[in-house]
Amino acid sequence: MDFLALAKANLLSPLLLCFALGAVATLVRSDLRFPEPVFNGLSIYLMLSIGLRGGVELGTGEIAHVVGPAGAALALGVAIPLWSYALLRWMRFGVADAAALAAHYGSVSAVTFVAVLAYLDGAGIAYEGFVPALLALMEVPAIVVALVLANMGGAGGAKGAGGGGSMGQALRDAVTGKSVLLLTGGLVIGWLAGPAGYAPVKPVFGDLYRGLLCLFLLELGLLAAARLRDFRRVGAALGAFALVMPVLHAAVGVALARAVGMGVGGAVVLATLAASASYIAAPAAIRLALPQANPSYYLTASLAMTFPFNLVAGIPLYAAMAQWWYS
Amino acid sequence: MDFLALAKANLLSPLLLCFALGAVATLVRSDLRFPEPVFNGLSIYLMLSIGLRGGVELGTGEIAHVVGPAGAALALGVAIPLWSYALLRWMRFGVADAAALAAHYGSVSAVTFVAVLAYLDGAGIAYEGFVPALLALMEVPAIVVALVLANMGGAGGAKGAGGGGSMGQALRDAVTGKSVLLLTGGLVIGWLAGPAGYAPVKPVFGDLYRGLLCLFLLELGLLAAARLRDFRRVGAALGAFALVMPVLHAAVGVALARAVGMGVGGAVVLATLAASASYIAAPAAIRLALPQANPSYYLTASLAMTFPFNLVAGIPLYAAMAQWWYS
Amino acid sequence: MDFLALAKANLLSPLLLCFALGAVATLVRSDLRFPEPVFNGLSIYLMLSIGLRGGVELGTGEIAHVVGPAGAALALGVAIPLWSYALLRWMRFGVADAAALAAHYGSVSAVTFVAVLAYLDGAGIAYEGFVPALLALMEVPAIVVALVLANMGGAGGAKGAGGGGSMGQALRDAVTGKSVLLLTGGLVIGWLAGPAGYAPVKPVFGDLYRGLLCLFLLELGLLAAARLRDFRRVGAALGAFALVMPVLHAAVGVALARAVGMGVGGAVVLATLAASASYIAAPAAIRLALPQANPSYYLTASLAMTFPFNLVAGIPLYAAMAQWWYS
Amino acid sequence: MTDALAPMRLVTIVAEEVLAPRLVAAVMAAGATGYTTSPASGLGSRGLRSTTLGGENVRVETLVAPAAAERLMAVLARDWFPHYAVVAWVAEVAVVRGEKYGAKLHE
Amino acid sequence: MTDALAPMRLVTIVAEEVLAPRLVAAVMAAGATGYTTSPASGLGSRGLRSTTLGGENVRVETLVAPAAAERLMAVLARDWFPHYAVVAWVAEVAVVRGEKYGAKLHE
Amino acid sequence: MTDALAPMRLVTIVAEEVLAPRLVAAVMAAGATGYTTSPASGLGSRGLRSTTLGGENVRVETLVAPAAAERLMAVLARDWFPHYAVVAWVAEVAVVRGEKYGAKLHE
Ligand SMILES: Nc1ncnc2c1ncn2[C@@H]1O[C@H](COP(=O)(O)O)[C@@H](O)[C@H]1O
Ligand SMILES: Nc1ncnc2c1ncn2[C@@H]1O[C@H](COP(=O)(O)O)[C@@H](O)[C@H]1O
Ligand SMILES: Nc1ncnc2c1ncn2[C@@H]1O[C@H](COP(=O)(O)O)[C@@H](O)[C@H]1O
Ligand code: NA
Ligand code: NA
Ligand code: NA
Repeated sequence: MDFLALAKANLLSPLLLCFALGAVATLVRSDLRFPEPVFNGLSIYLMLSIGLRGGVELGTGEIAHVVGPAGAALALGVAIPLWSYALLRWMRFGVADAAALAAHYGSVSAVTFVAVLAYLDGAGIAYEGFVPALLALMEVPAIVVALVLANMGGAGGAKGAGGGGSMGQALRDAVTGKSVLLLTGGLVIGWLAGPAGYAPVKPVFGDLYRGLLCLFLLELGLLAAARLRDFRRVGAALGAFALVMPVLHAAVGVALARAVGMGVGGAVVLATLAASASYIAAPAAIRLALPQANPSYYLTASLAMTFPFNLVAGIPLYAAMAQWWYS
Repeated sequence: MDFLALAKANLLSPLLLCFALGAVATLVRSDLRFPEPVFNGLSIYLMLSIGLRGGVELGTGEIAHVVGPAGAALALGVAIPLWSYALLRWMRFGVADAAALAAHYGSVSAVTFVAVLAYLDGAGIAYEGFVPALLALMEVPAIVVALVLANMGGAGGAKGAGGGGSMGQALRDAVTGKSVLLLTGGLVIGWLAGPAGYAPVKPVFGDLYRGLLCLFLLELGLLAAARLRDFRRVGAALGAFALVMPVLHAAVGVALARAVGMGVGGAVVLATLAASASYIAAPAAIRLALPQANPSYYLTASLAMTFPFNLVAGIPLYAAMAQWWYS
Repeated sequence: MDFLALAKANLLSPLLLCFALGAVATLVRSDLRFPEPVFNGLSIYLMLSIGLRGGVELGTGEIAHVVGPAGAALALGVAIPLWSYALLRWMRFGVADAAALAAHYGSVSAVTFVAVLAYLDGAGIAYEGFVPALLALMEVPAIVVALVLANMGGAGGAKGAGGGGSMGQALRDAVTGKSVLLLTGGLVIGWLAGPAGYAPVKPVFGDLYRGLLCLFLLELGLLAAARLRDFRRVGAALGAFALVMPVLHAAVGVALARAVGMGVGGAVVLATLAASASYIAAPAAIRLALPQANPSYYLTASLAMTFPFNLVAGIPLYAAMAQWWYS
Repeated sequence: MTDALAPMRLVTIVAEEVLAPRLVAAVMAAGATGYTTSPASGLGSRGLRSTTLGGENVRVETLVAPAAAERLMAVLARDWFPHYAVVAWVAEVAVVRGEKYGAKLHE
Repeated sequence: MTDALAPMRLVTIVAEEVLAPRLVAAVMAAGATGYTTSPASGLGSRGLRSTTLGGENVRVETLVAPAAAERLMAVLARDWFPHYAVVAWVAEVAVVRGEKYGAKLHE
Repeated sequence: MTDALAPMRLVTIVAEEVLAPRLVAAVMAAGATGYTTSPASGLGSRGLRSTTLGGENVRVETLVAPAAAERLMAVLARDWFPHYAVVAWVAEVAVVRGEKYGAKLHE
């Protein structure tokens, strides 16, 4: 399939259409709400499923190949918040807001990750089995880097309310956070259990994930559209940041992926991880450690702008970029 | 299979038996309760699944054929509350109670709809792919008609509490209500995605719906039996209404379906939609717009009488009626 | 496969590894929590699924064969609390605590039951289709026997708070409790519906249960590890009880199973049922009827010690015991 | 401690869940600056369950100045009690920085 | 506004969830005309979790006449506090139409 | 009835859910012997939702002696109100066996 056919298939996939349906529901002020416990249960399922399937793949490949890509992922997780912070400060954002945004754009979005895998599966492009490990590796470092930047800039968190030591606490929370734990736990389980152990649980962790992801995206559509109402508070400059930076980050991701010897599919994945912005793990960590930062900025940018942009246009674009660079 | 064999297969299907188990649990005062968020999650799943599968079917058929049946469905949605209201007033029900009941019997039950599809699948009778659209079309009109009747009869809602304009508000709420939204959204998504887009999500939206419907019916059995305790408050006259009117409505449904050129399977579906009474959307709308109406009447009649009657005896009867009329 | 290969396959199965992941999450103080409504929904699903599949099997076998095994199961349910109580009193536990522990060890754990079936399926060992009926039969009797023992020992429940009659009330609650109801209900439904009726719901009740059990075990791992923190309160004597008694009970179970003519697979199941301790039904019943008993004792022993012991080492051991006895 | 505690009223309303959106609108209309809702169930003298998923209520709490509390209770008594299953009570409470909730400084 | 506010008592009880059915029976037996329950968690001096799904409590609120409040607190102190993890408190509140909850008109 | 009712304070705090672990730590640090939490949502003057699953709050109630209540309110006013969406109020309530919650016998 050529680029346009793939872009069209992407646009008309149930995943994206469910996201659109959720957004429409919010815009027409429907009473559609996803029950929170079910959403939380789905999150646990998705993380575990990503890890598990990655772990099974991992066991069948050569684990040594993961070292280079892991280094690339870590480098992105450290570098993205650095240049994002510098740019945002130059754009006249305050220390706390700049650091908060830097944390979000350096960290990653698991749903965007799953969407890029679905895209590659649909397009018949192979990718490395260990990519879920990259997802797990990229969640935390950017948050830590951003908090260090904020500390250096003098926005040192709410000392009194947190009882001191909020930096160390934030790091602890992020590393033992449920998404990192489920991803790495799933990877280990899949690796230990192997294809034979995986077979009886495949009907749940393998066959259902695409359909359940639709329900997840329905809810994210509801939430993202609700955020859009905060758009006026955010301003055009941040809007530009939210749409341009992902493309730059993706380009760096493709280049790095090639440098460390990943295949074209893996390059698309790493590019998408670099381009994606966190909207679940980072907001919770930042809210606690940097309460002065305005949630309207970081949530609207990551959830209501960058996330749909990546789903709709970003992923096909990054795939095209990688194919051009690799050919 | 002949009528008796089909009726027996229907009675002994897990769907009906799960409903019975739920009823038994309430009657023996078991502590079995279905967690509400899970029930809400299942509702969202079922609506989206009905719409999605209908939309995929729609795309493979000829959409022009839907116009006649859609008109028939709308006609039923407007006519049933009119004659139900007149009859109930003649039976000496007050304006508010008569209008409330009329709304419920003119509107539809999604679970009864799914049950009739399962029945037809089991009996090997084909039906039109667009029938979910009829379900979506029939949910709202009866509620609007009933509220107009109530207004004309002088039972104009709780003006003060609603802040005025409760008619228009009720209409808005019903149209943007989650069941209409998910059904029509699902239809559009299925139609746009087509069979190729549907394939990866079929394990969830296609393969699971019969089993998940069992869990749904378990909960409805619990709720219906709890309602039965209100039976003395309701009286024999309403009991007769709840068991006789569905059969009449079904007969009208079969006749109309034939008139607009639907096949015998489609006729069974339209008949069942006409016969079914709403027990989720209509109660919420009526409670807000017509608080004077007694919920014991409309909920006991629709959920504890008409719903099980349709499941157990109605659907096989309407199938037999349609086959006799079409032969 | 030989014993060691099976034991290793058991240890590396996703079921056990998910339990371990849950335990790790608690130990590193992760914020991973399973939403309670989802856990409750999964419980309902698992019970109904166990019953349903058993009922379908039952219909294809000879129902007369169930009488002997049923008698054996009941005998275990009555005898285990008797000797456990005597032993615990001798170990200087108070009347209430001894009776509470006796109730837990005489009753059964549904998840341990499902785990032994999964183990036998993996090892290719056949077992009788009616075993879910034994699970249902063994849940309640031990609780009743233990409450009678407590009454005779003078620990007669919280009369005032319960409004009197707490014995009869406890019995009523246990029999109409949701696990007994869903298991027996599922058995009847599966038996009535038969393989043809079961087929359309098999994607949910058959294909998914192994995967969903993983999620269930993840949550049980979280809970069991949280209980481990109470270990100091419990003491070594109870620790020994929690690890030694299951093996004795399993030996009695194997002997009885052979005496009533069950196959080797059935013997492993009965042994595991005897060895397992309740951690959902019994705690709730005992808390109400015997509030003087210390929950730290019975919950830590059954959930944090006996349950993981059975999962990890017990089941392969009981299988080896049965194969040795039957050869 | 320089912040003195200011006297305020806490109005708690328990009602059928289906009423929640209109109820909080009524609360704000009576002059509240905010509200907190939480899920509840219950039994009252009517014992009616008005929706299929019956028995579910919502609990609305709002911290308001005394005058707004009276206004709100009056509106509830006039427009809501006759039609719906609603229960409400007022308690005297103390807050820091009462201005936030509409308290006058020397009330 | 013709409805005067009548003084009543609000009794709030927090207890292990497994006790909920018996607790509301005790509340009604003490003379309440209704109650509201809501889910809760918490930590207390015992720190016991008595069921597998530990830490889950129920919160029961009942609006009663002063005499019934005293009766209820006495019953709780006698029959419940010794055995179960239960906490309860009484607050003075004002309601419209106190007769509904068993208030005498000139109490 | 031999148990007299002792006067205590009930402090109720509504805050963003993400703050719950730190908030209960602050409550215990102020001298409380326990607390009860329950889920809540709401709207306030800031109207901020700070997490993706926005609008979700937690409600913390603690029964404390009057001195501890003042301490807790002061801590909230100093460390929490400036940064976070937090609302808190204090009510006078009566309990049986006030010693359990840190009340002195003749306060
Ligand atoms: N005396 C009461 N104390 C606390 N809550 C009550 C009381 N009476 C009624 N309620 C609550 O108000 C709802 C409606 O009550 P009612 O209008 O009396 O049926 C009930 O479902 C309870 O949640
Ligand atoms: N001081 C307190 N303030 C508020 N709630 C409390 C307090 N102490 C105990 N509780 C609640 O009562 C339950 C049982 O407490 P306890 O009996 O002290 O273990 C706890 O789980 C809390 O929800
Ligand atoms: N006047 C009020 N009465 C009751 N709850 C309030 C009030 N104002 C704010 N809240 C609660 O406190 C949270 C934060 O409020 P705020 O800091 O004003 O945005 C809201 O989400 C509400 O749950
Ligand atoms: Na990123
Ligand atoms: Na109808
Ligand atoms: Na046992």
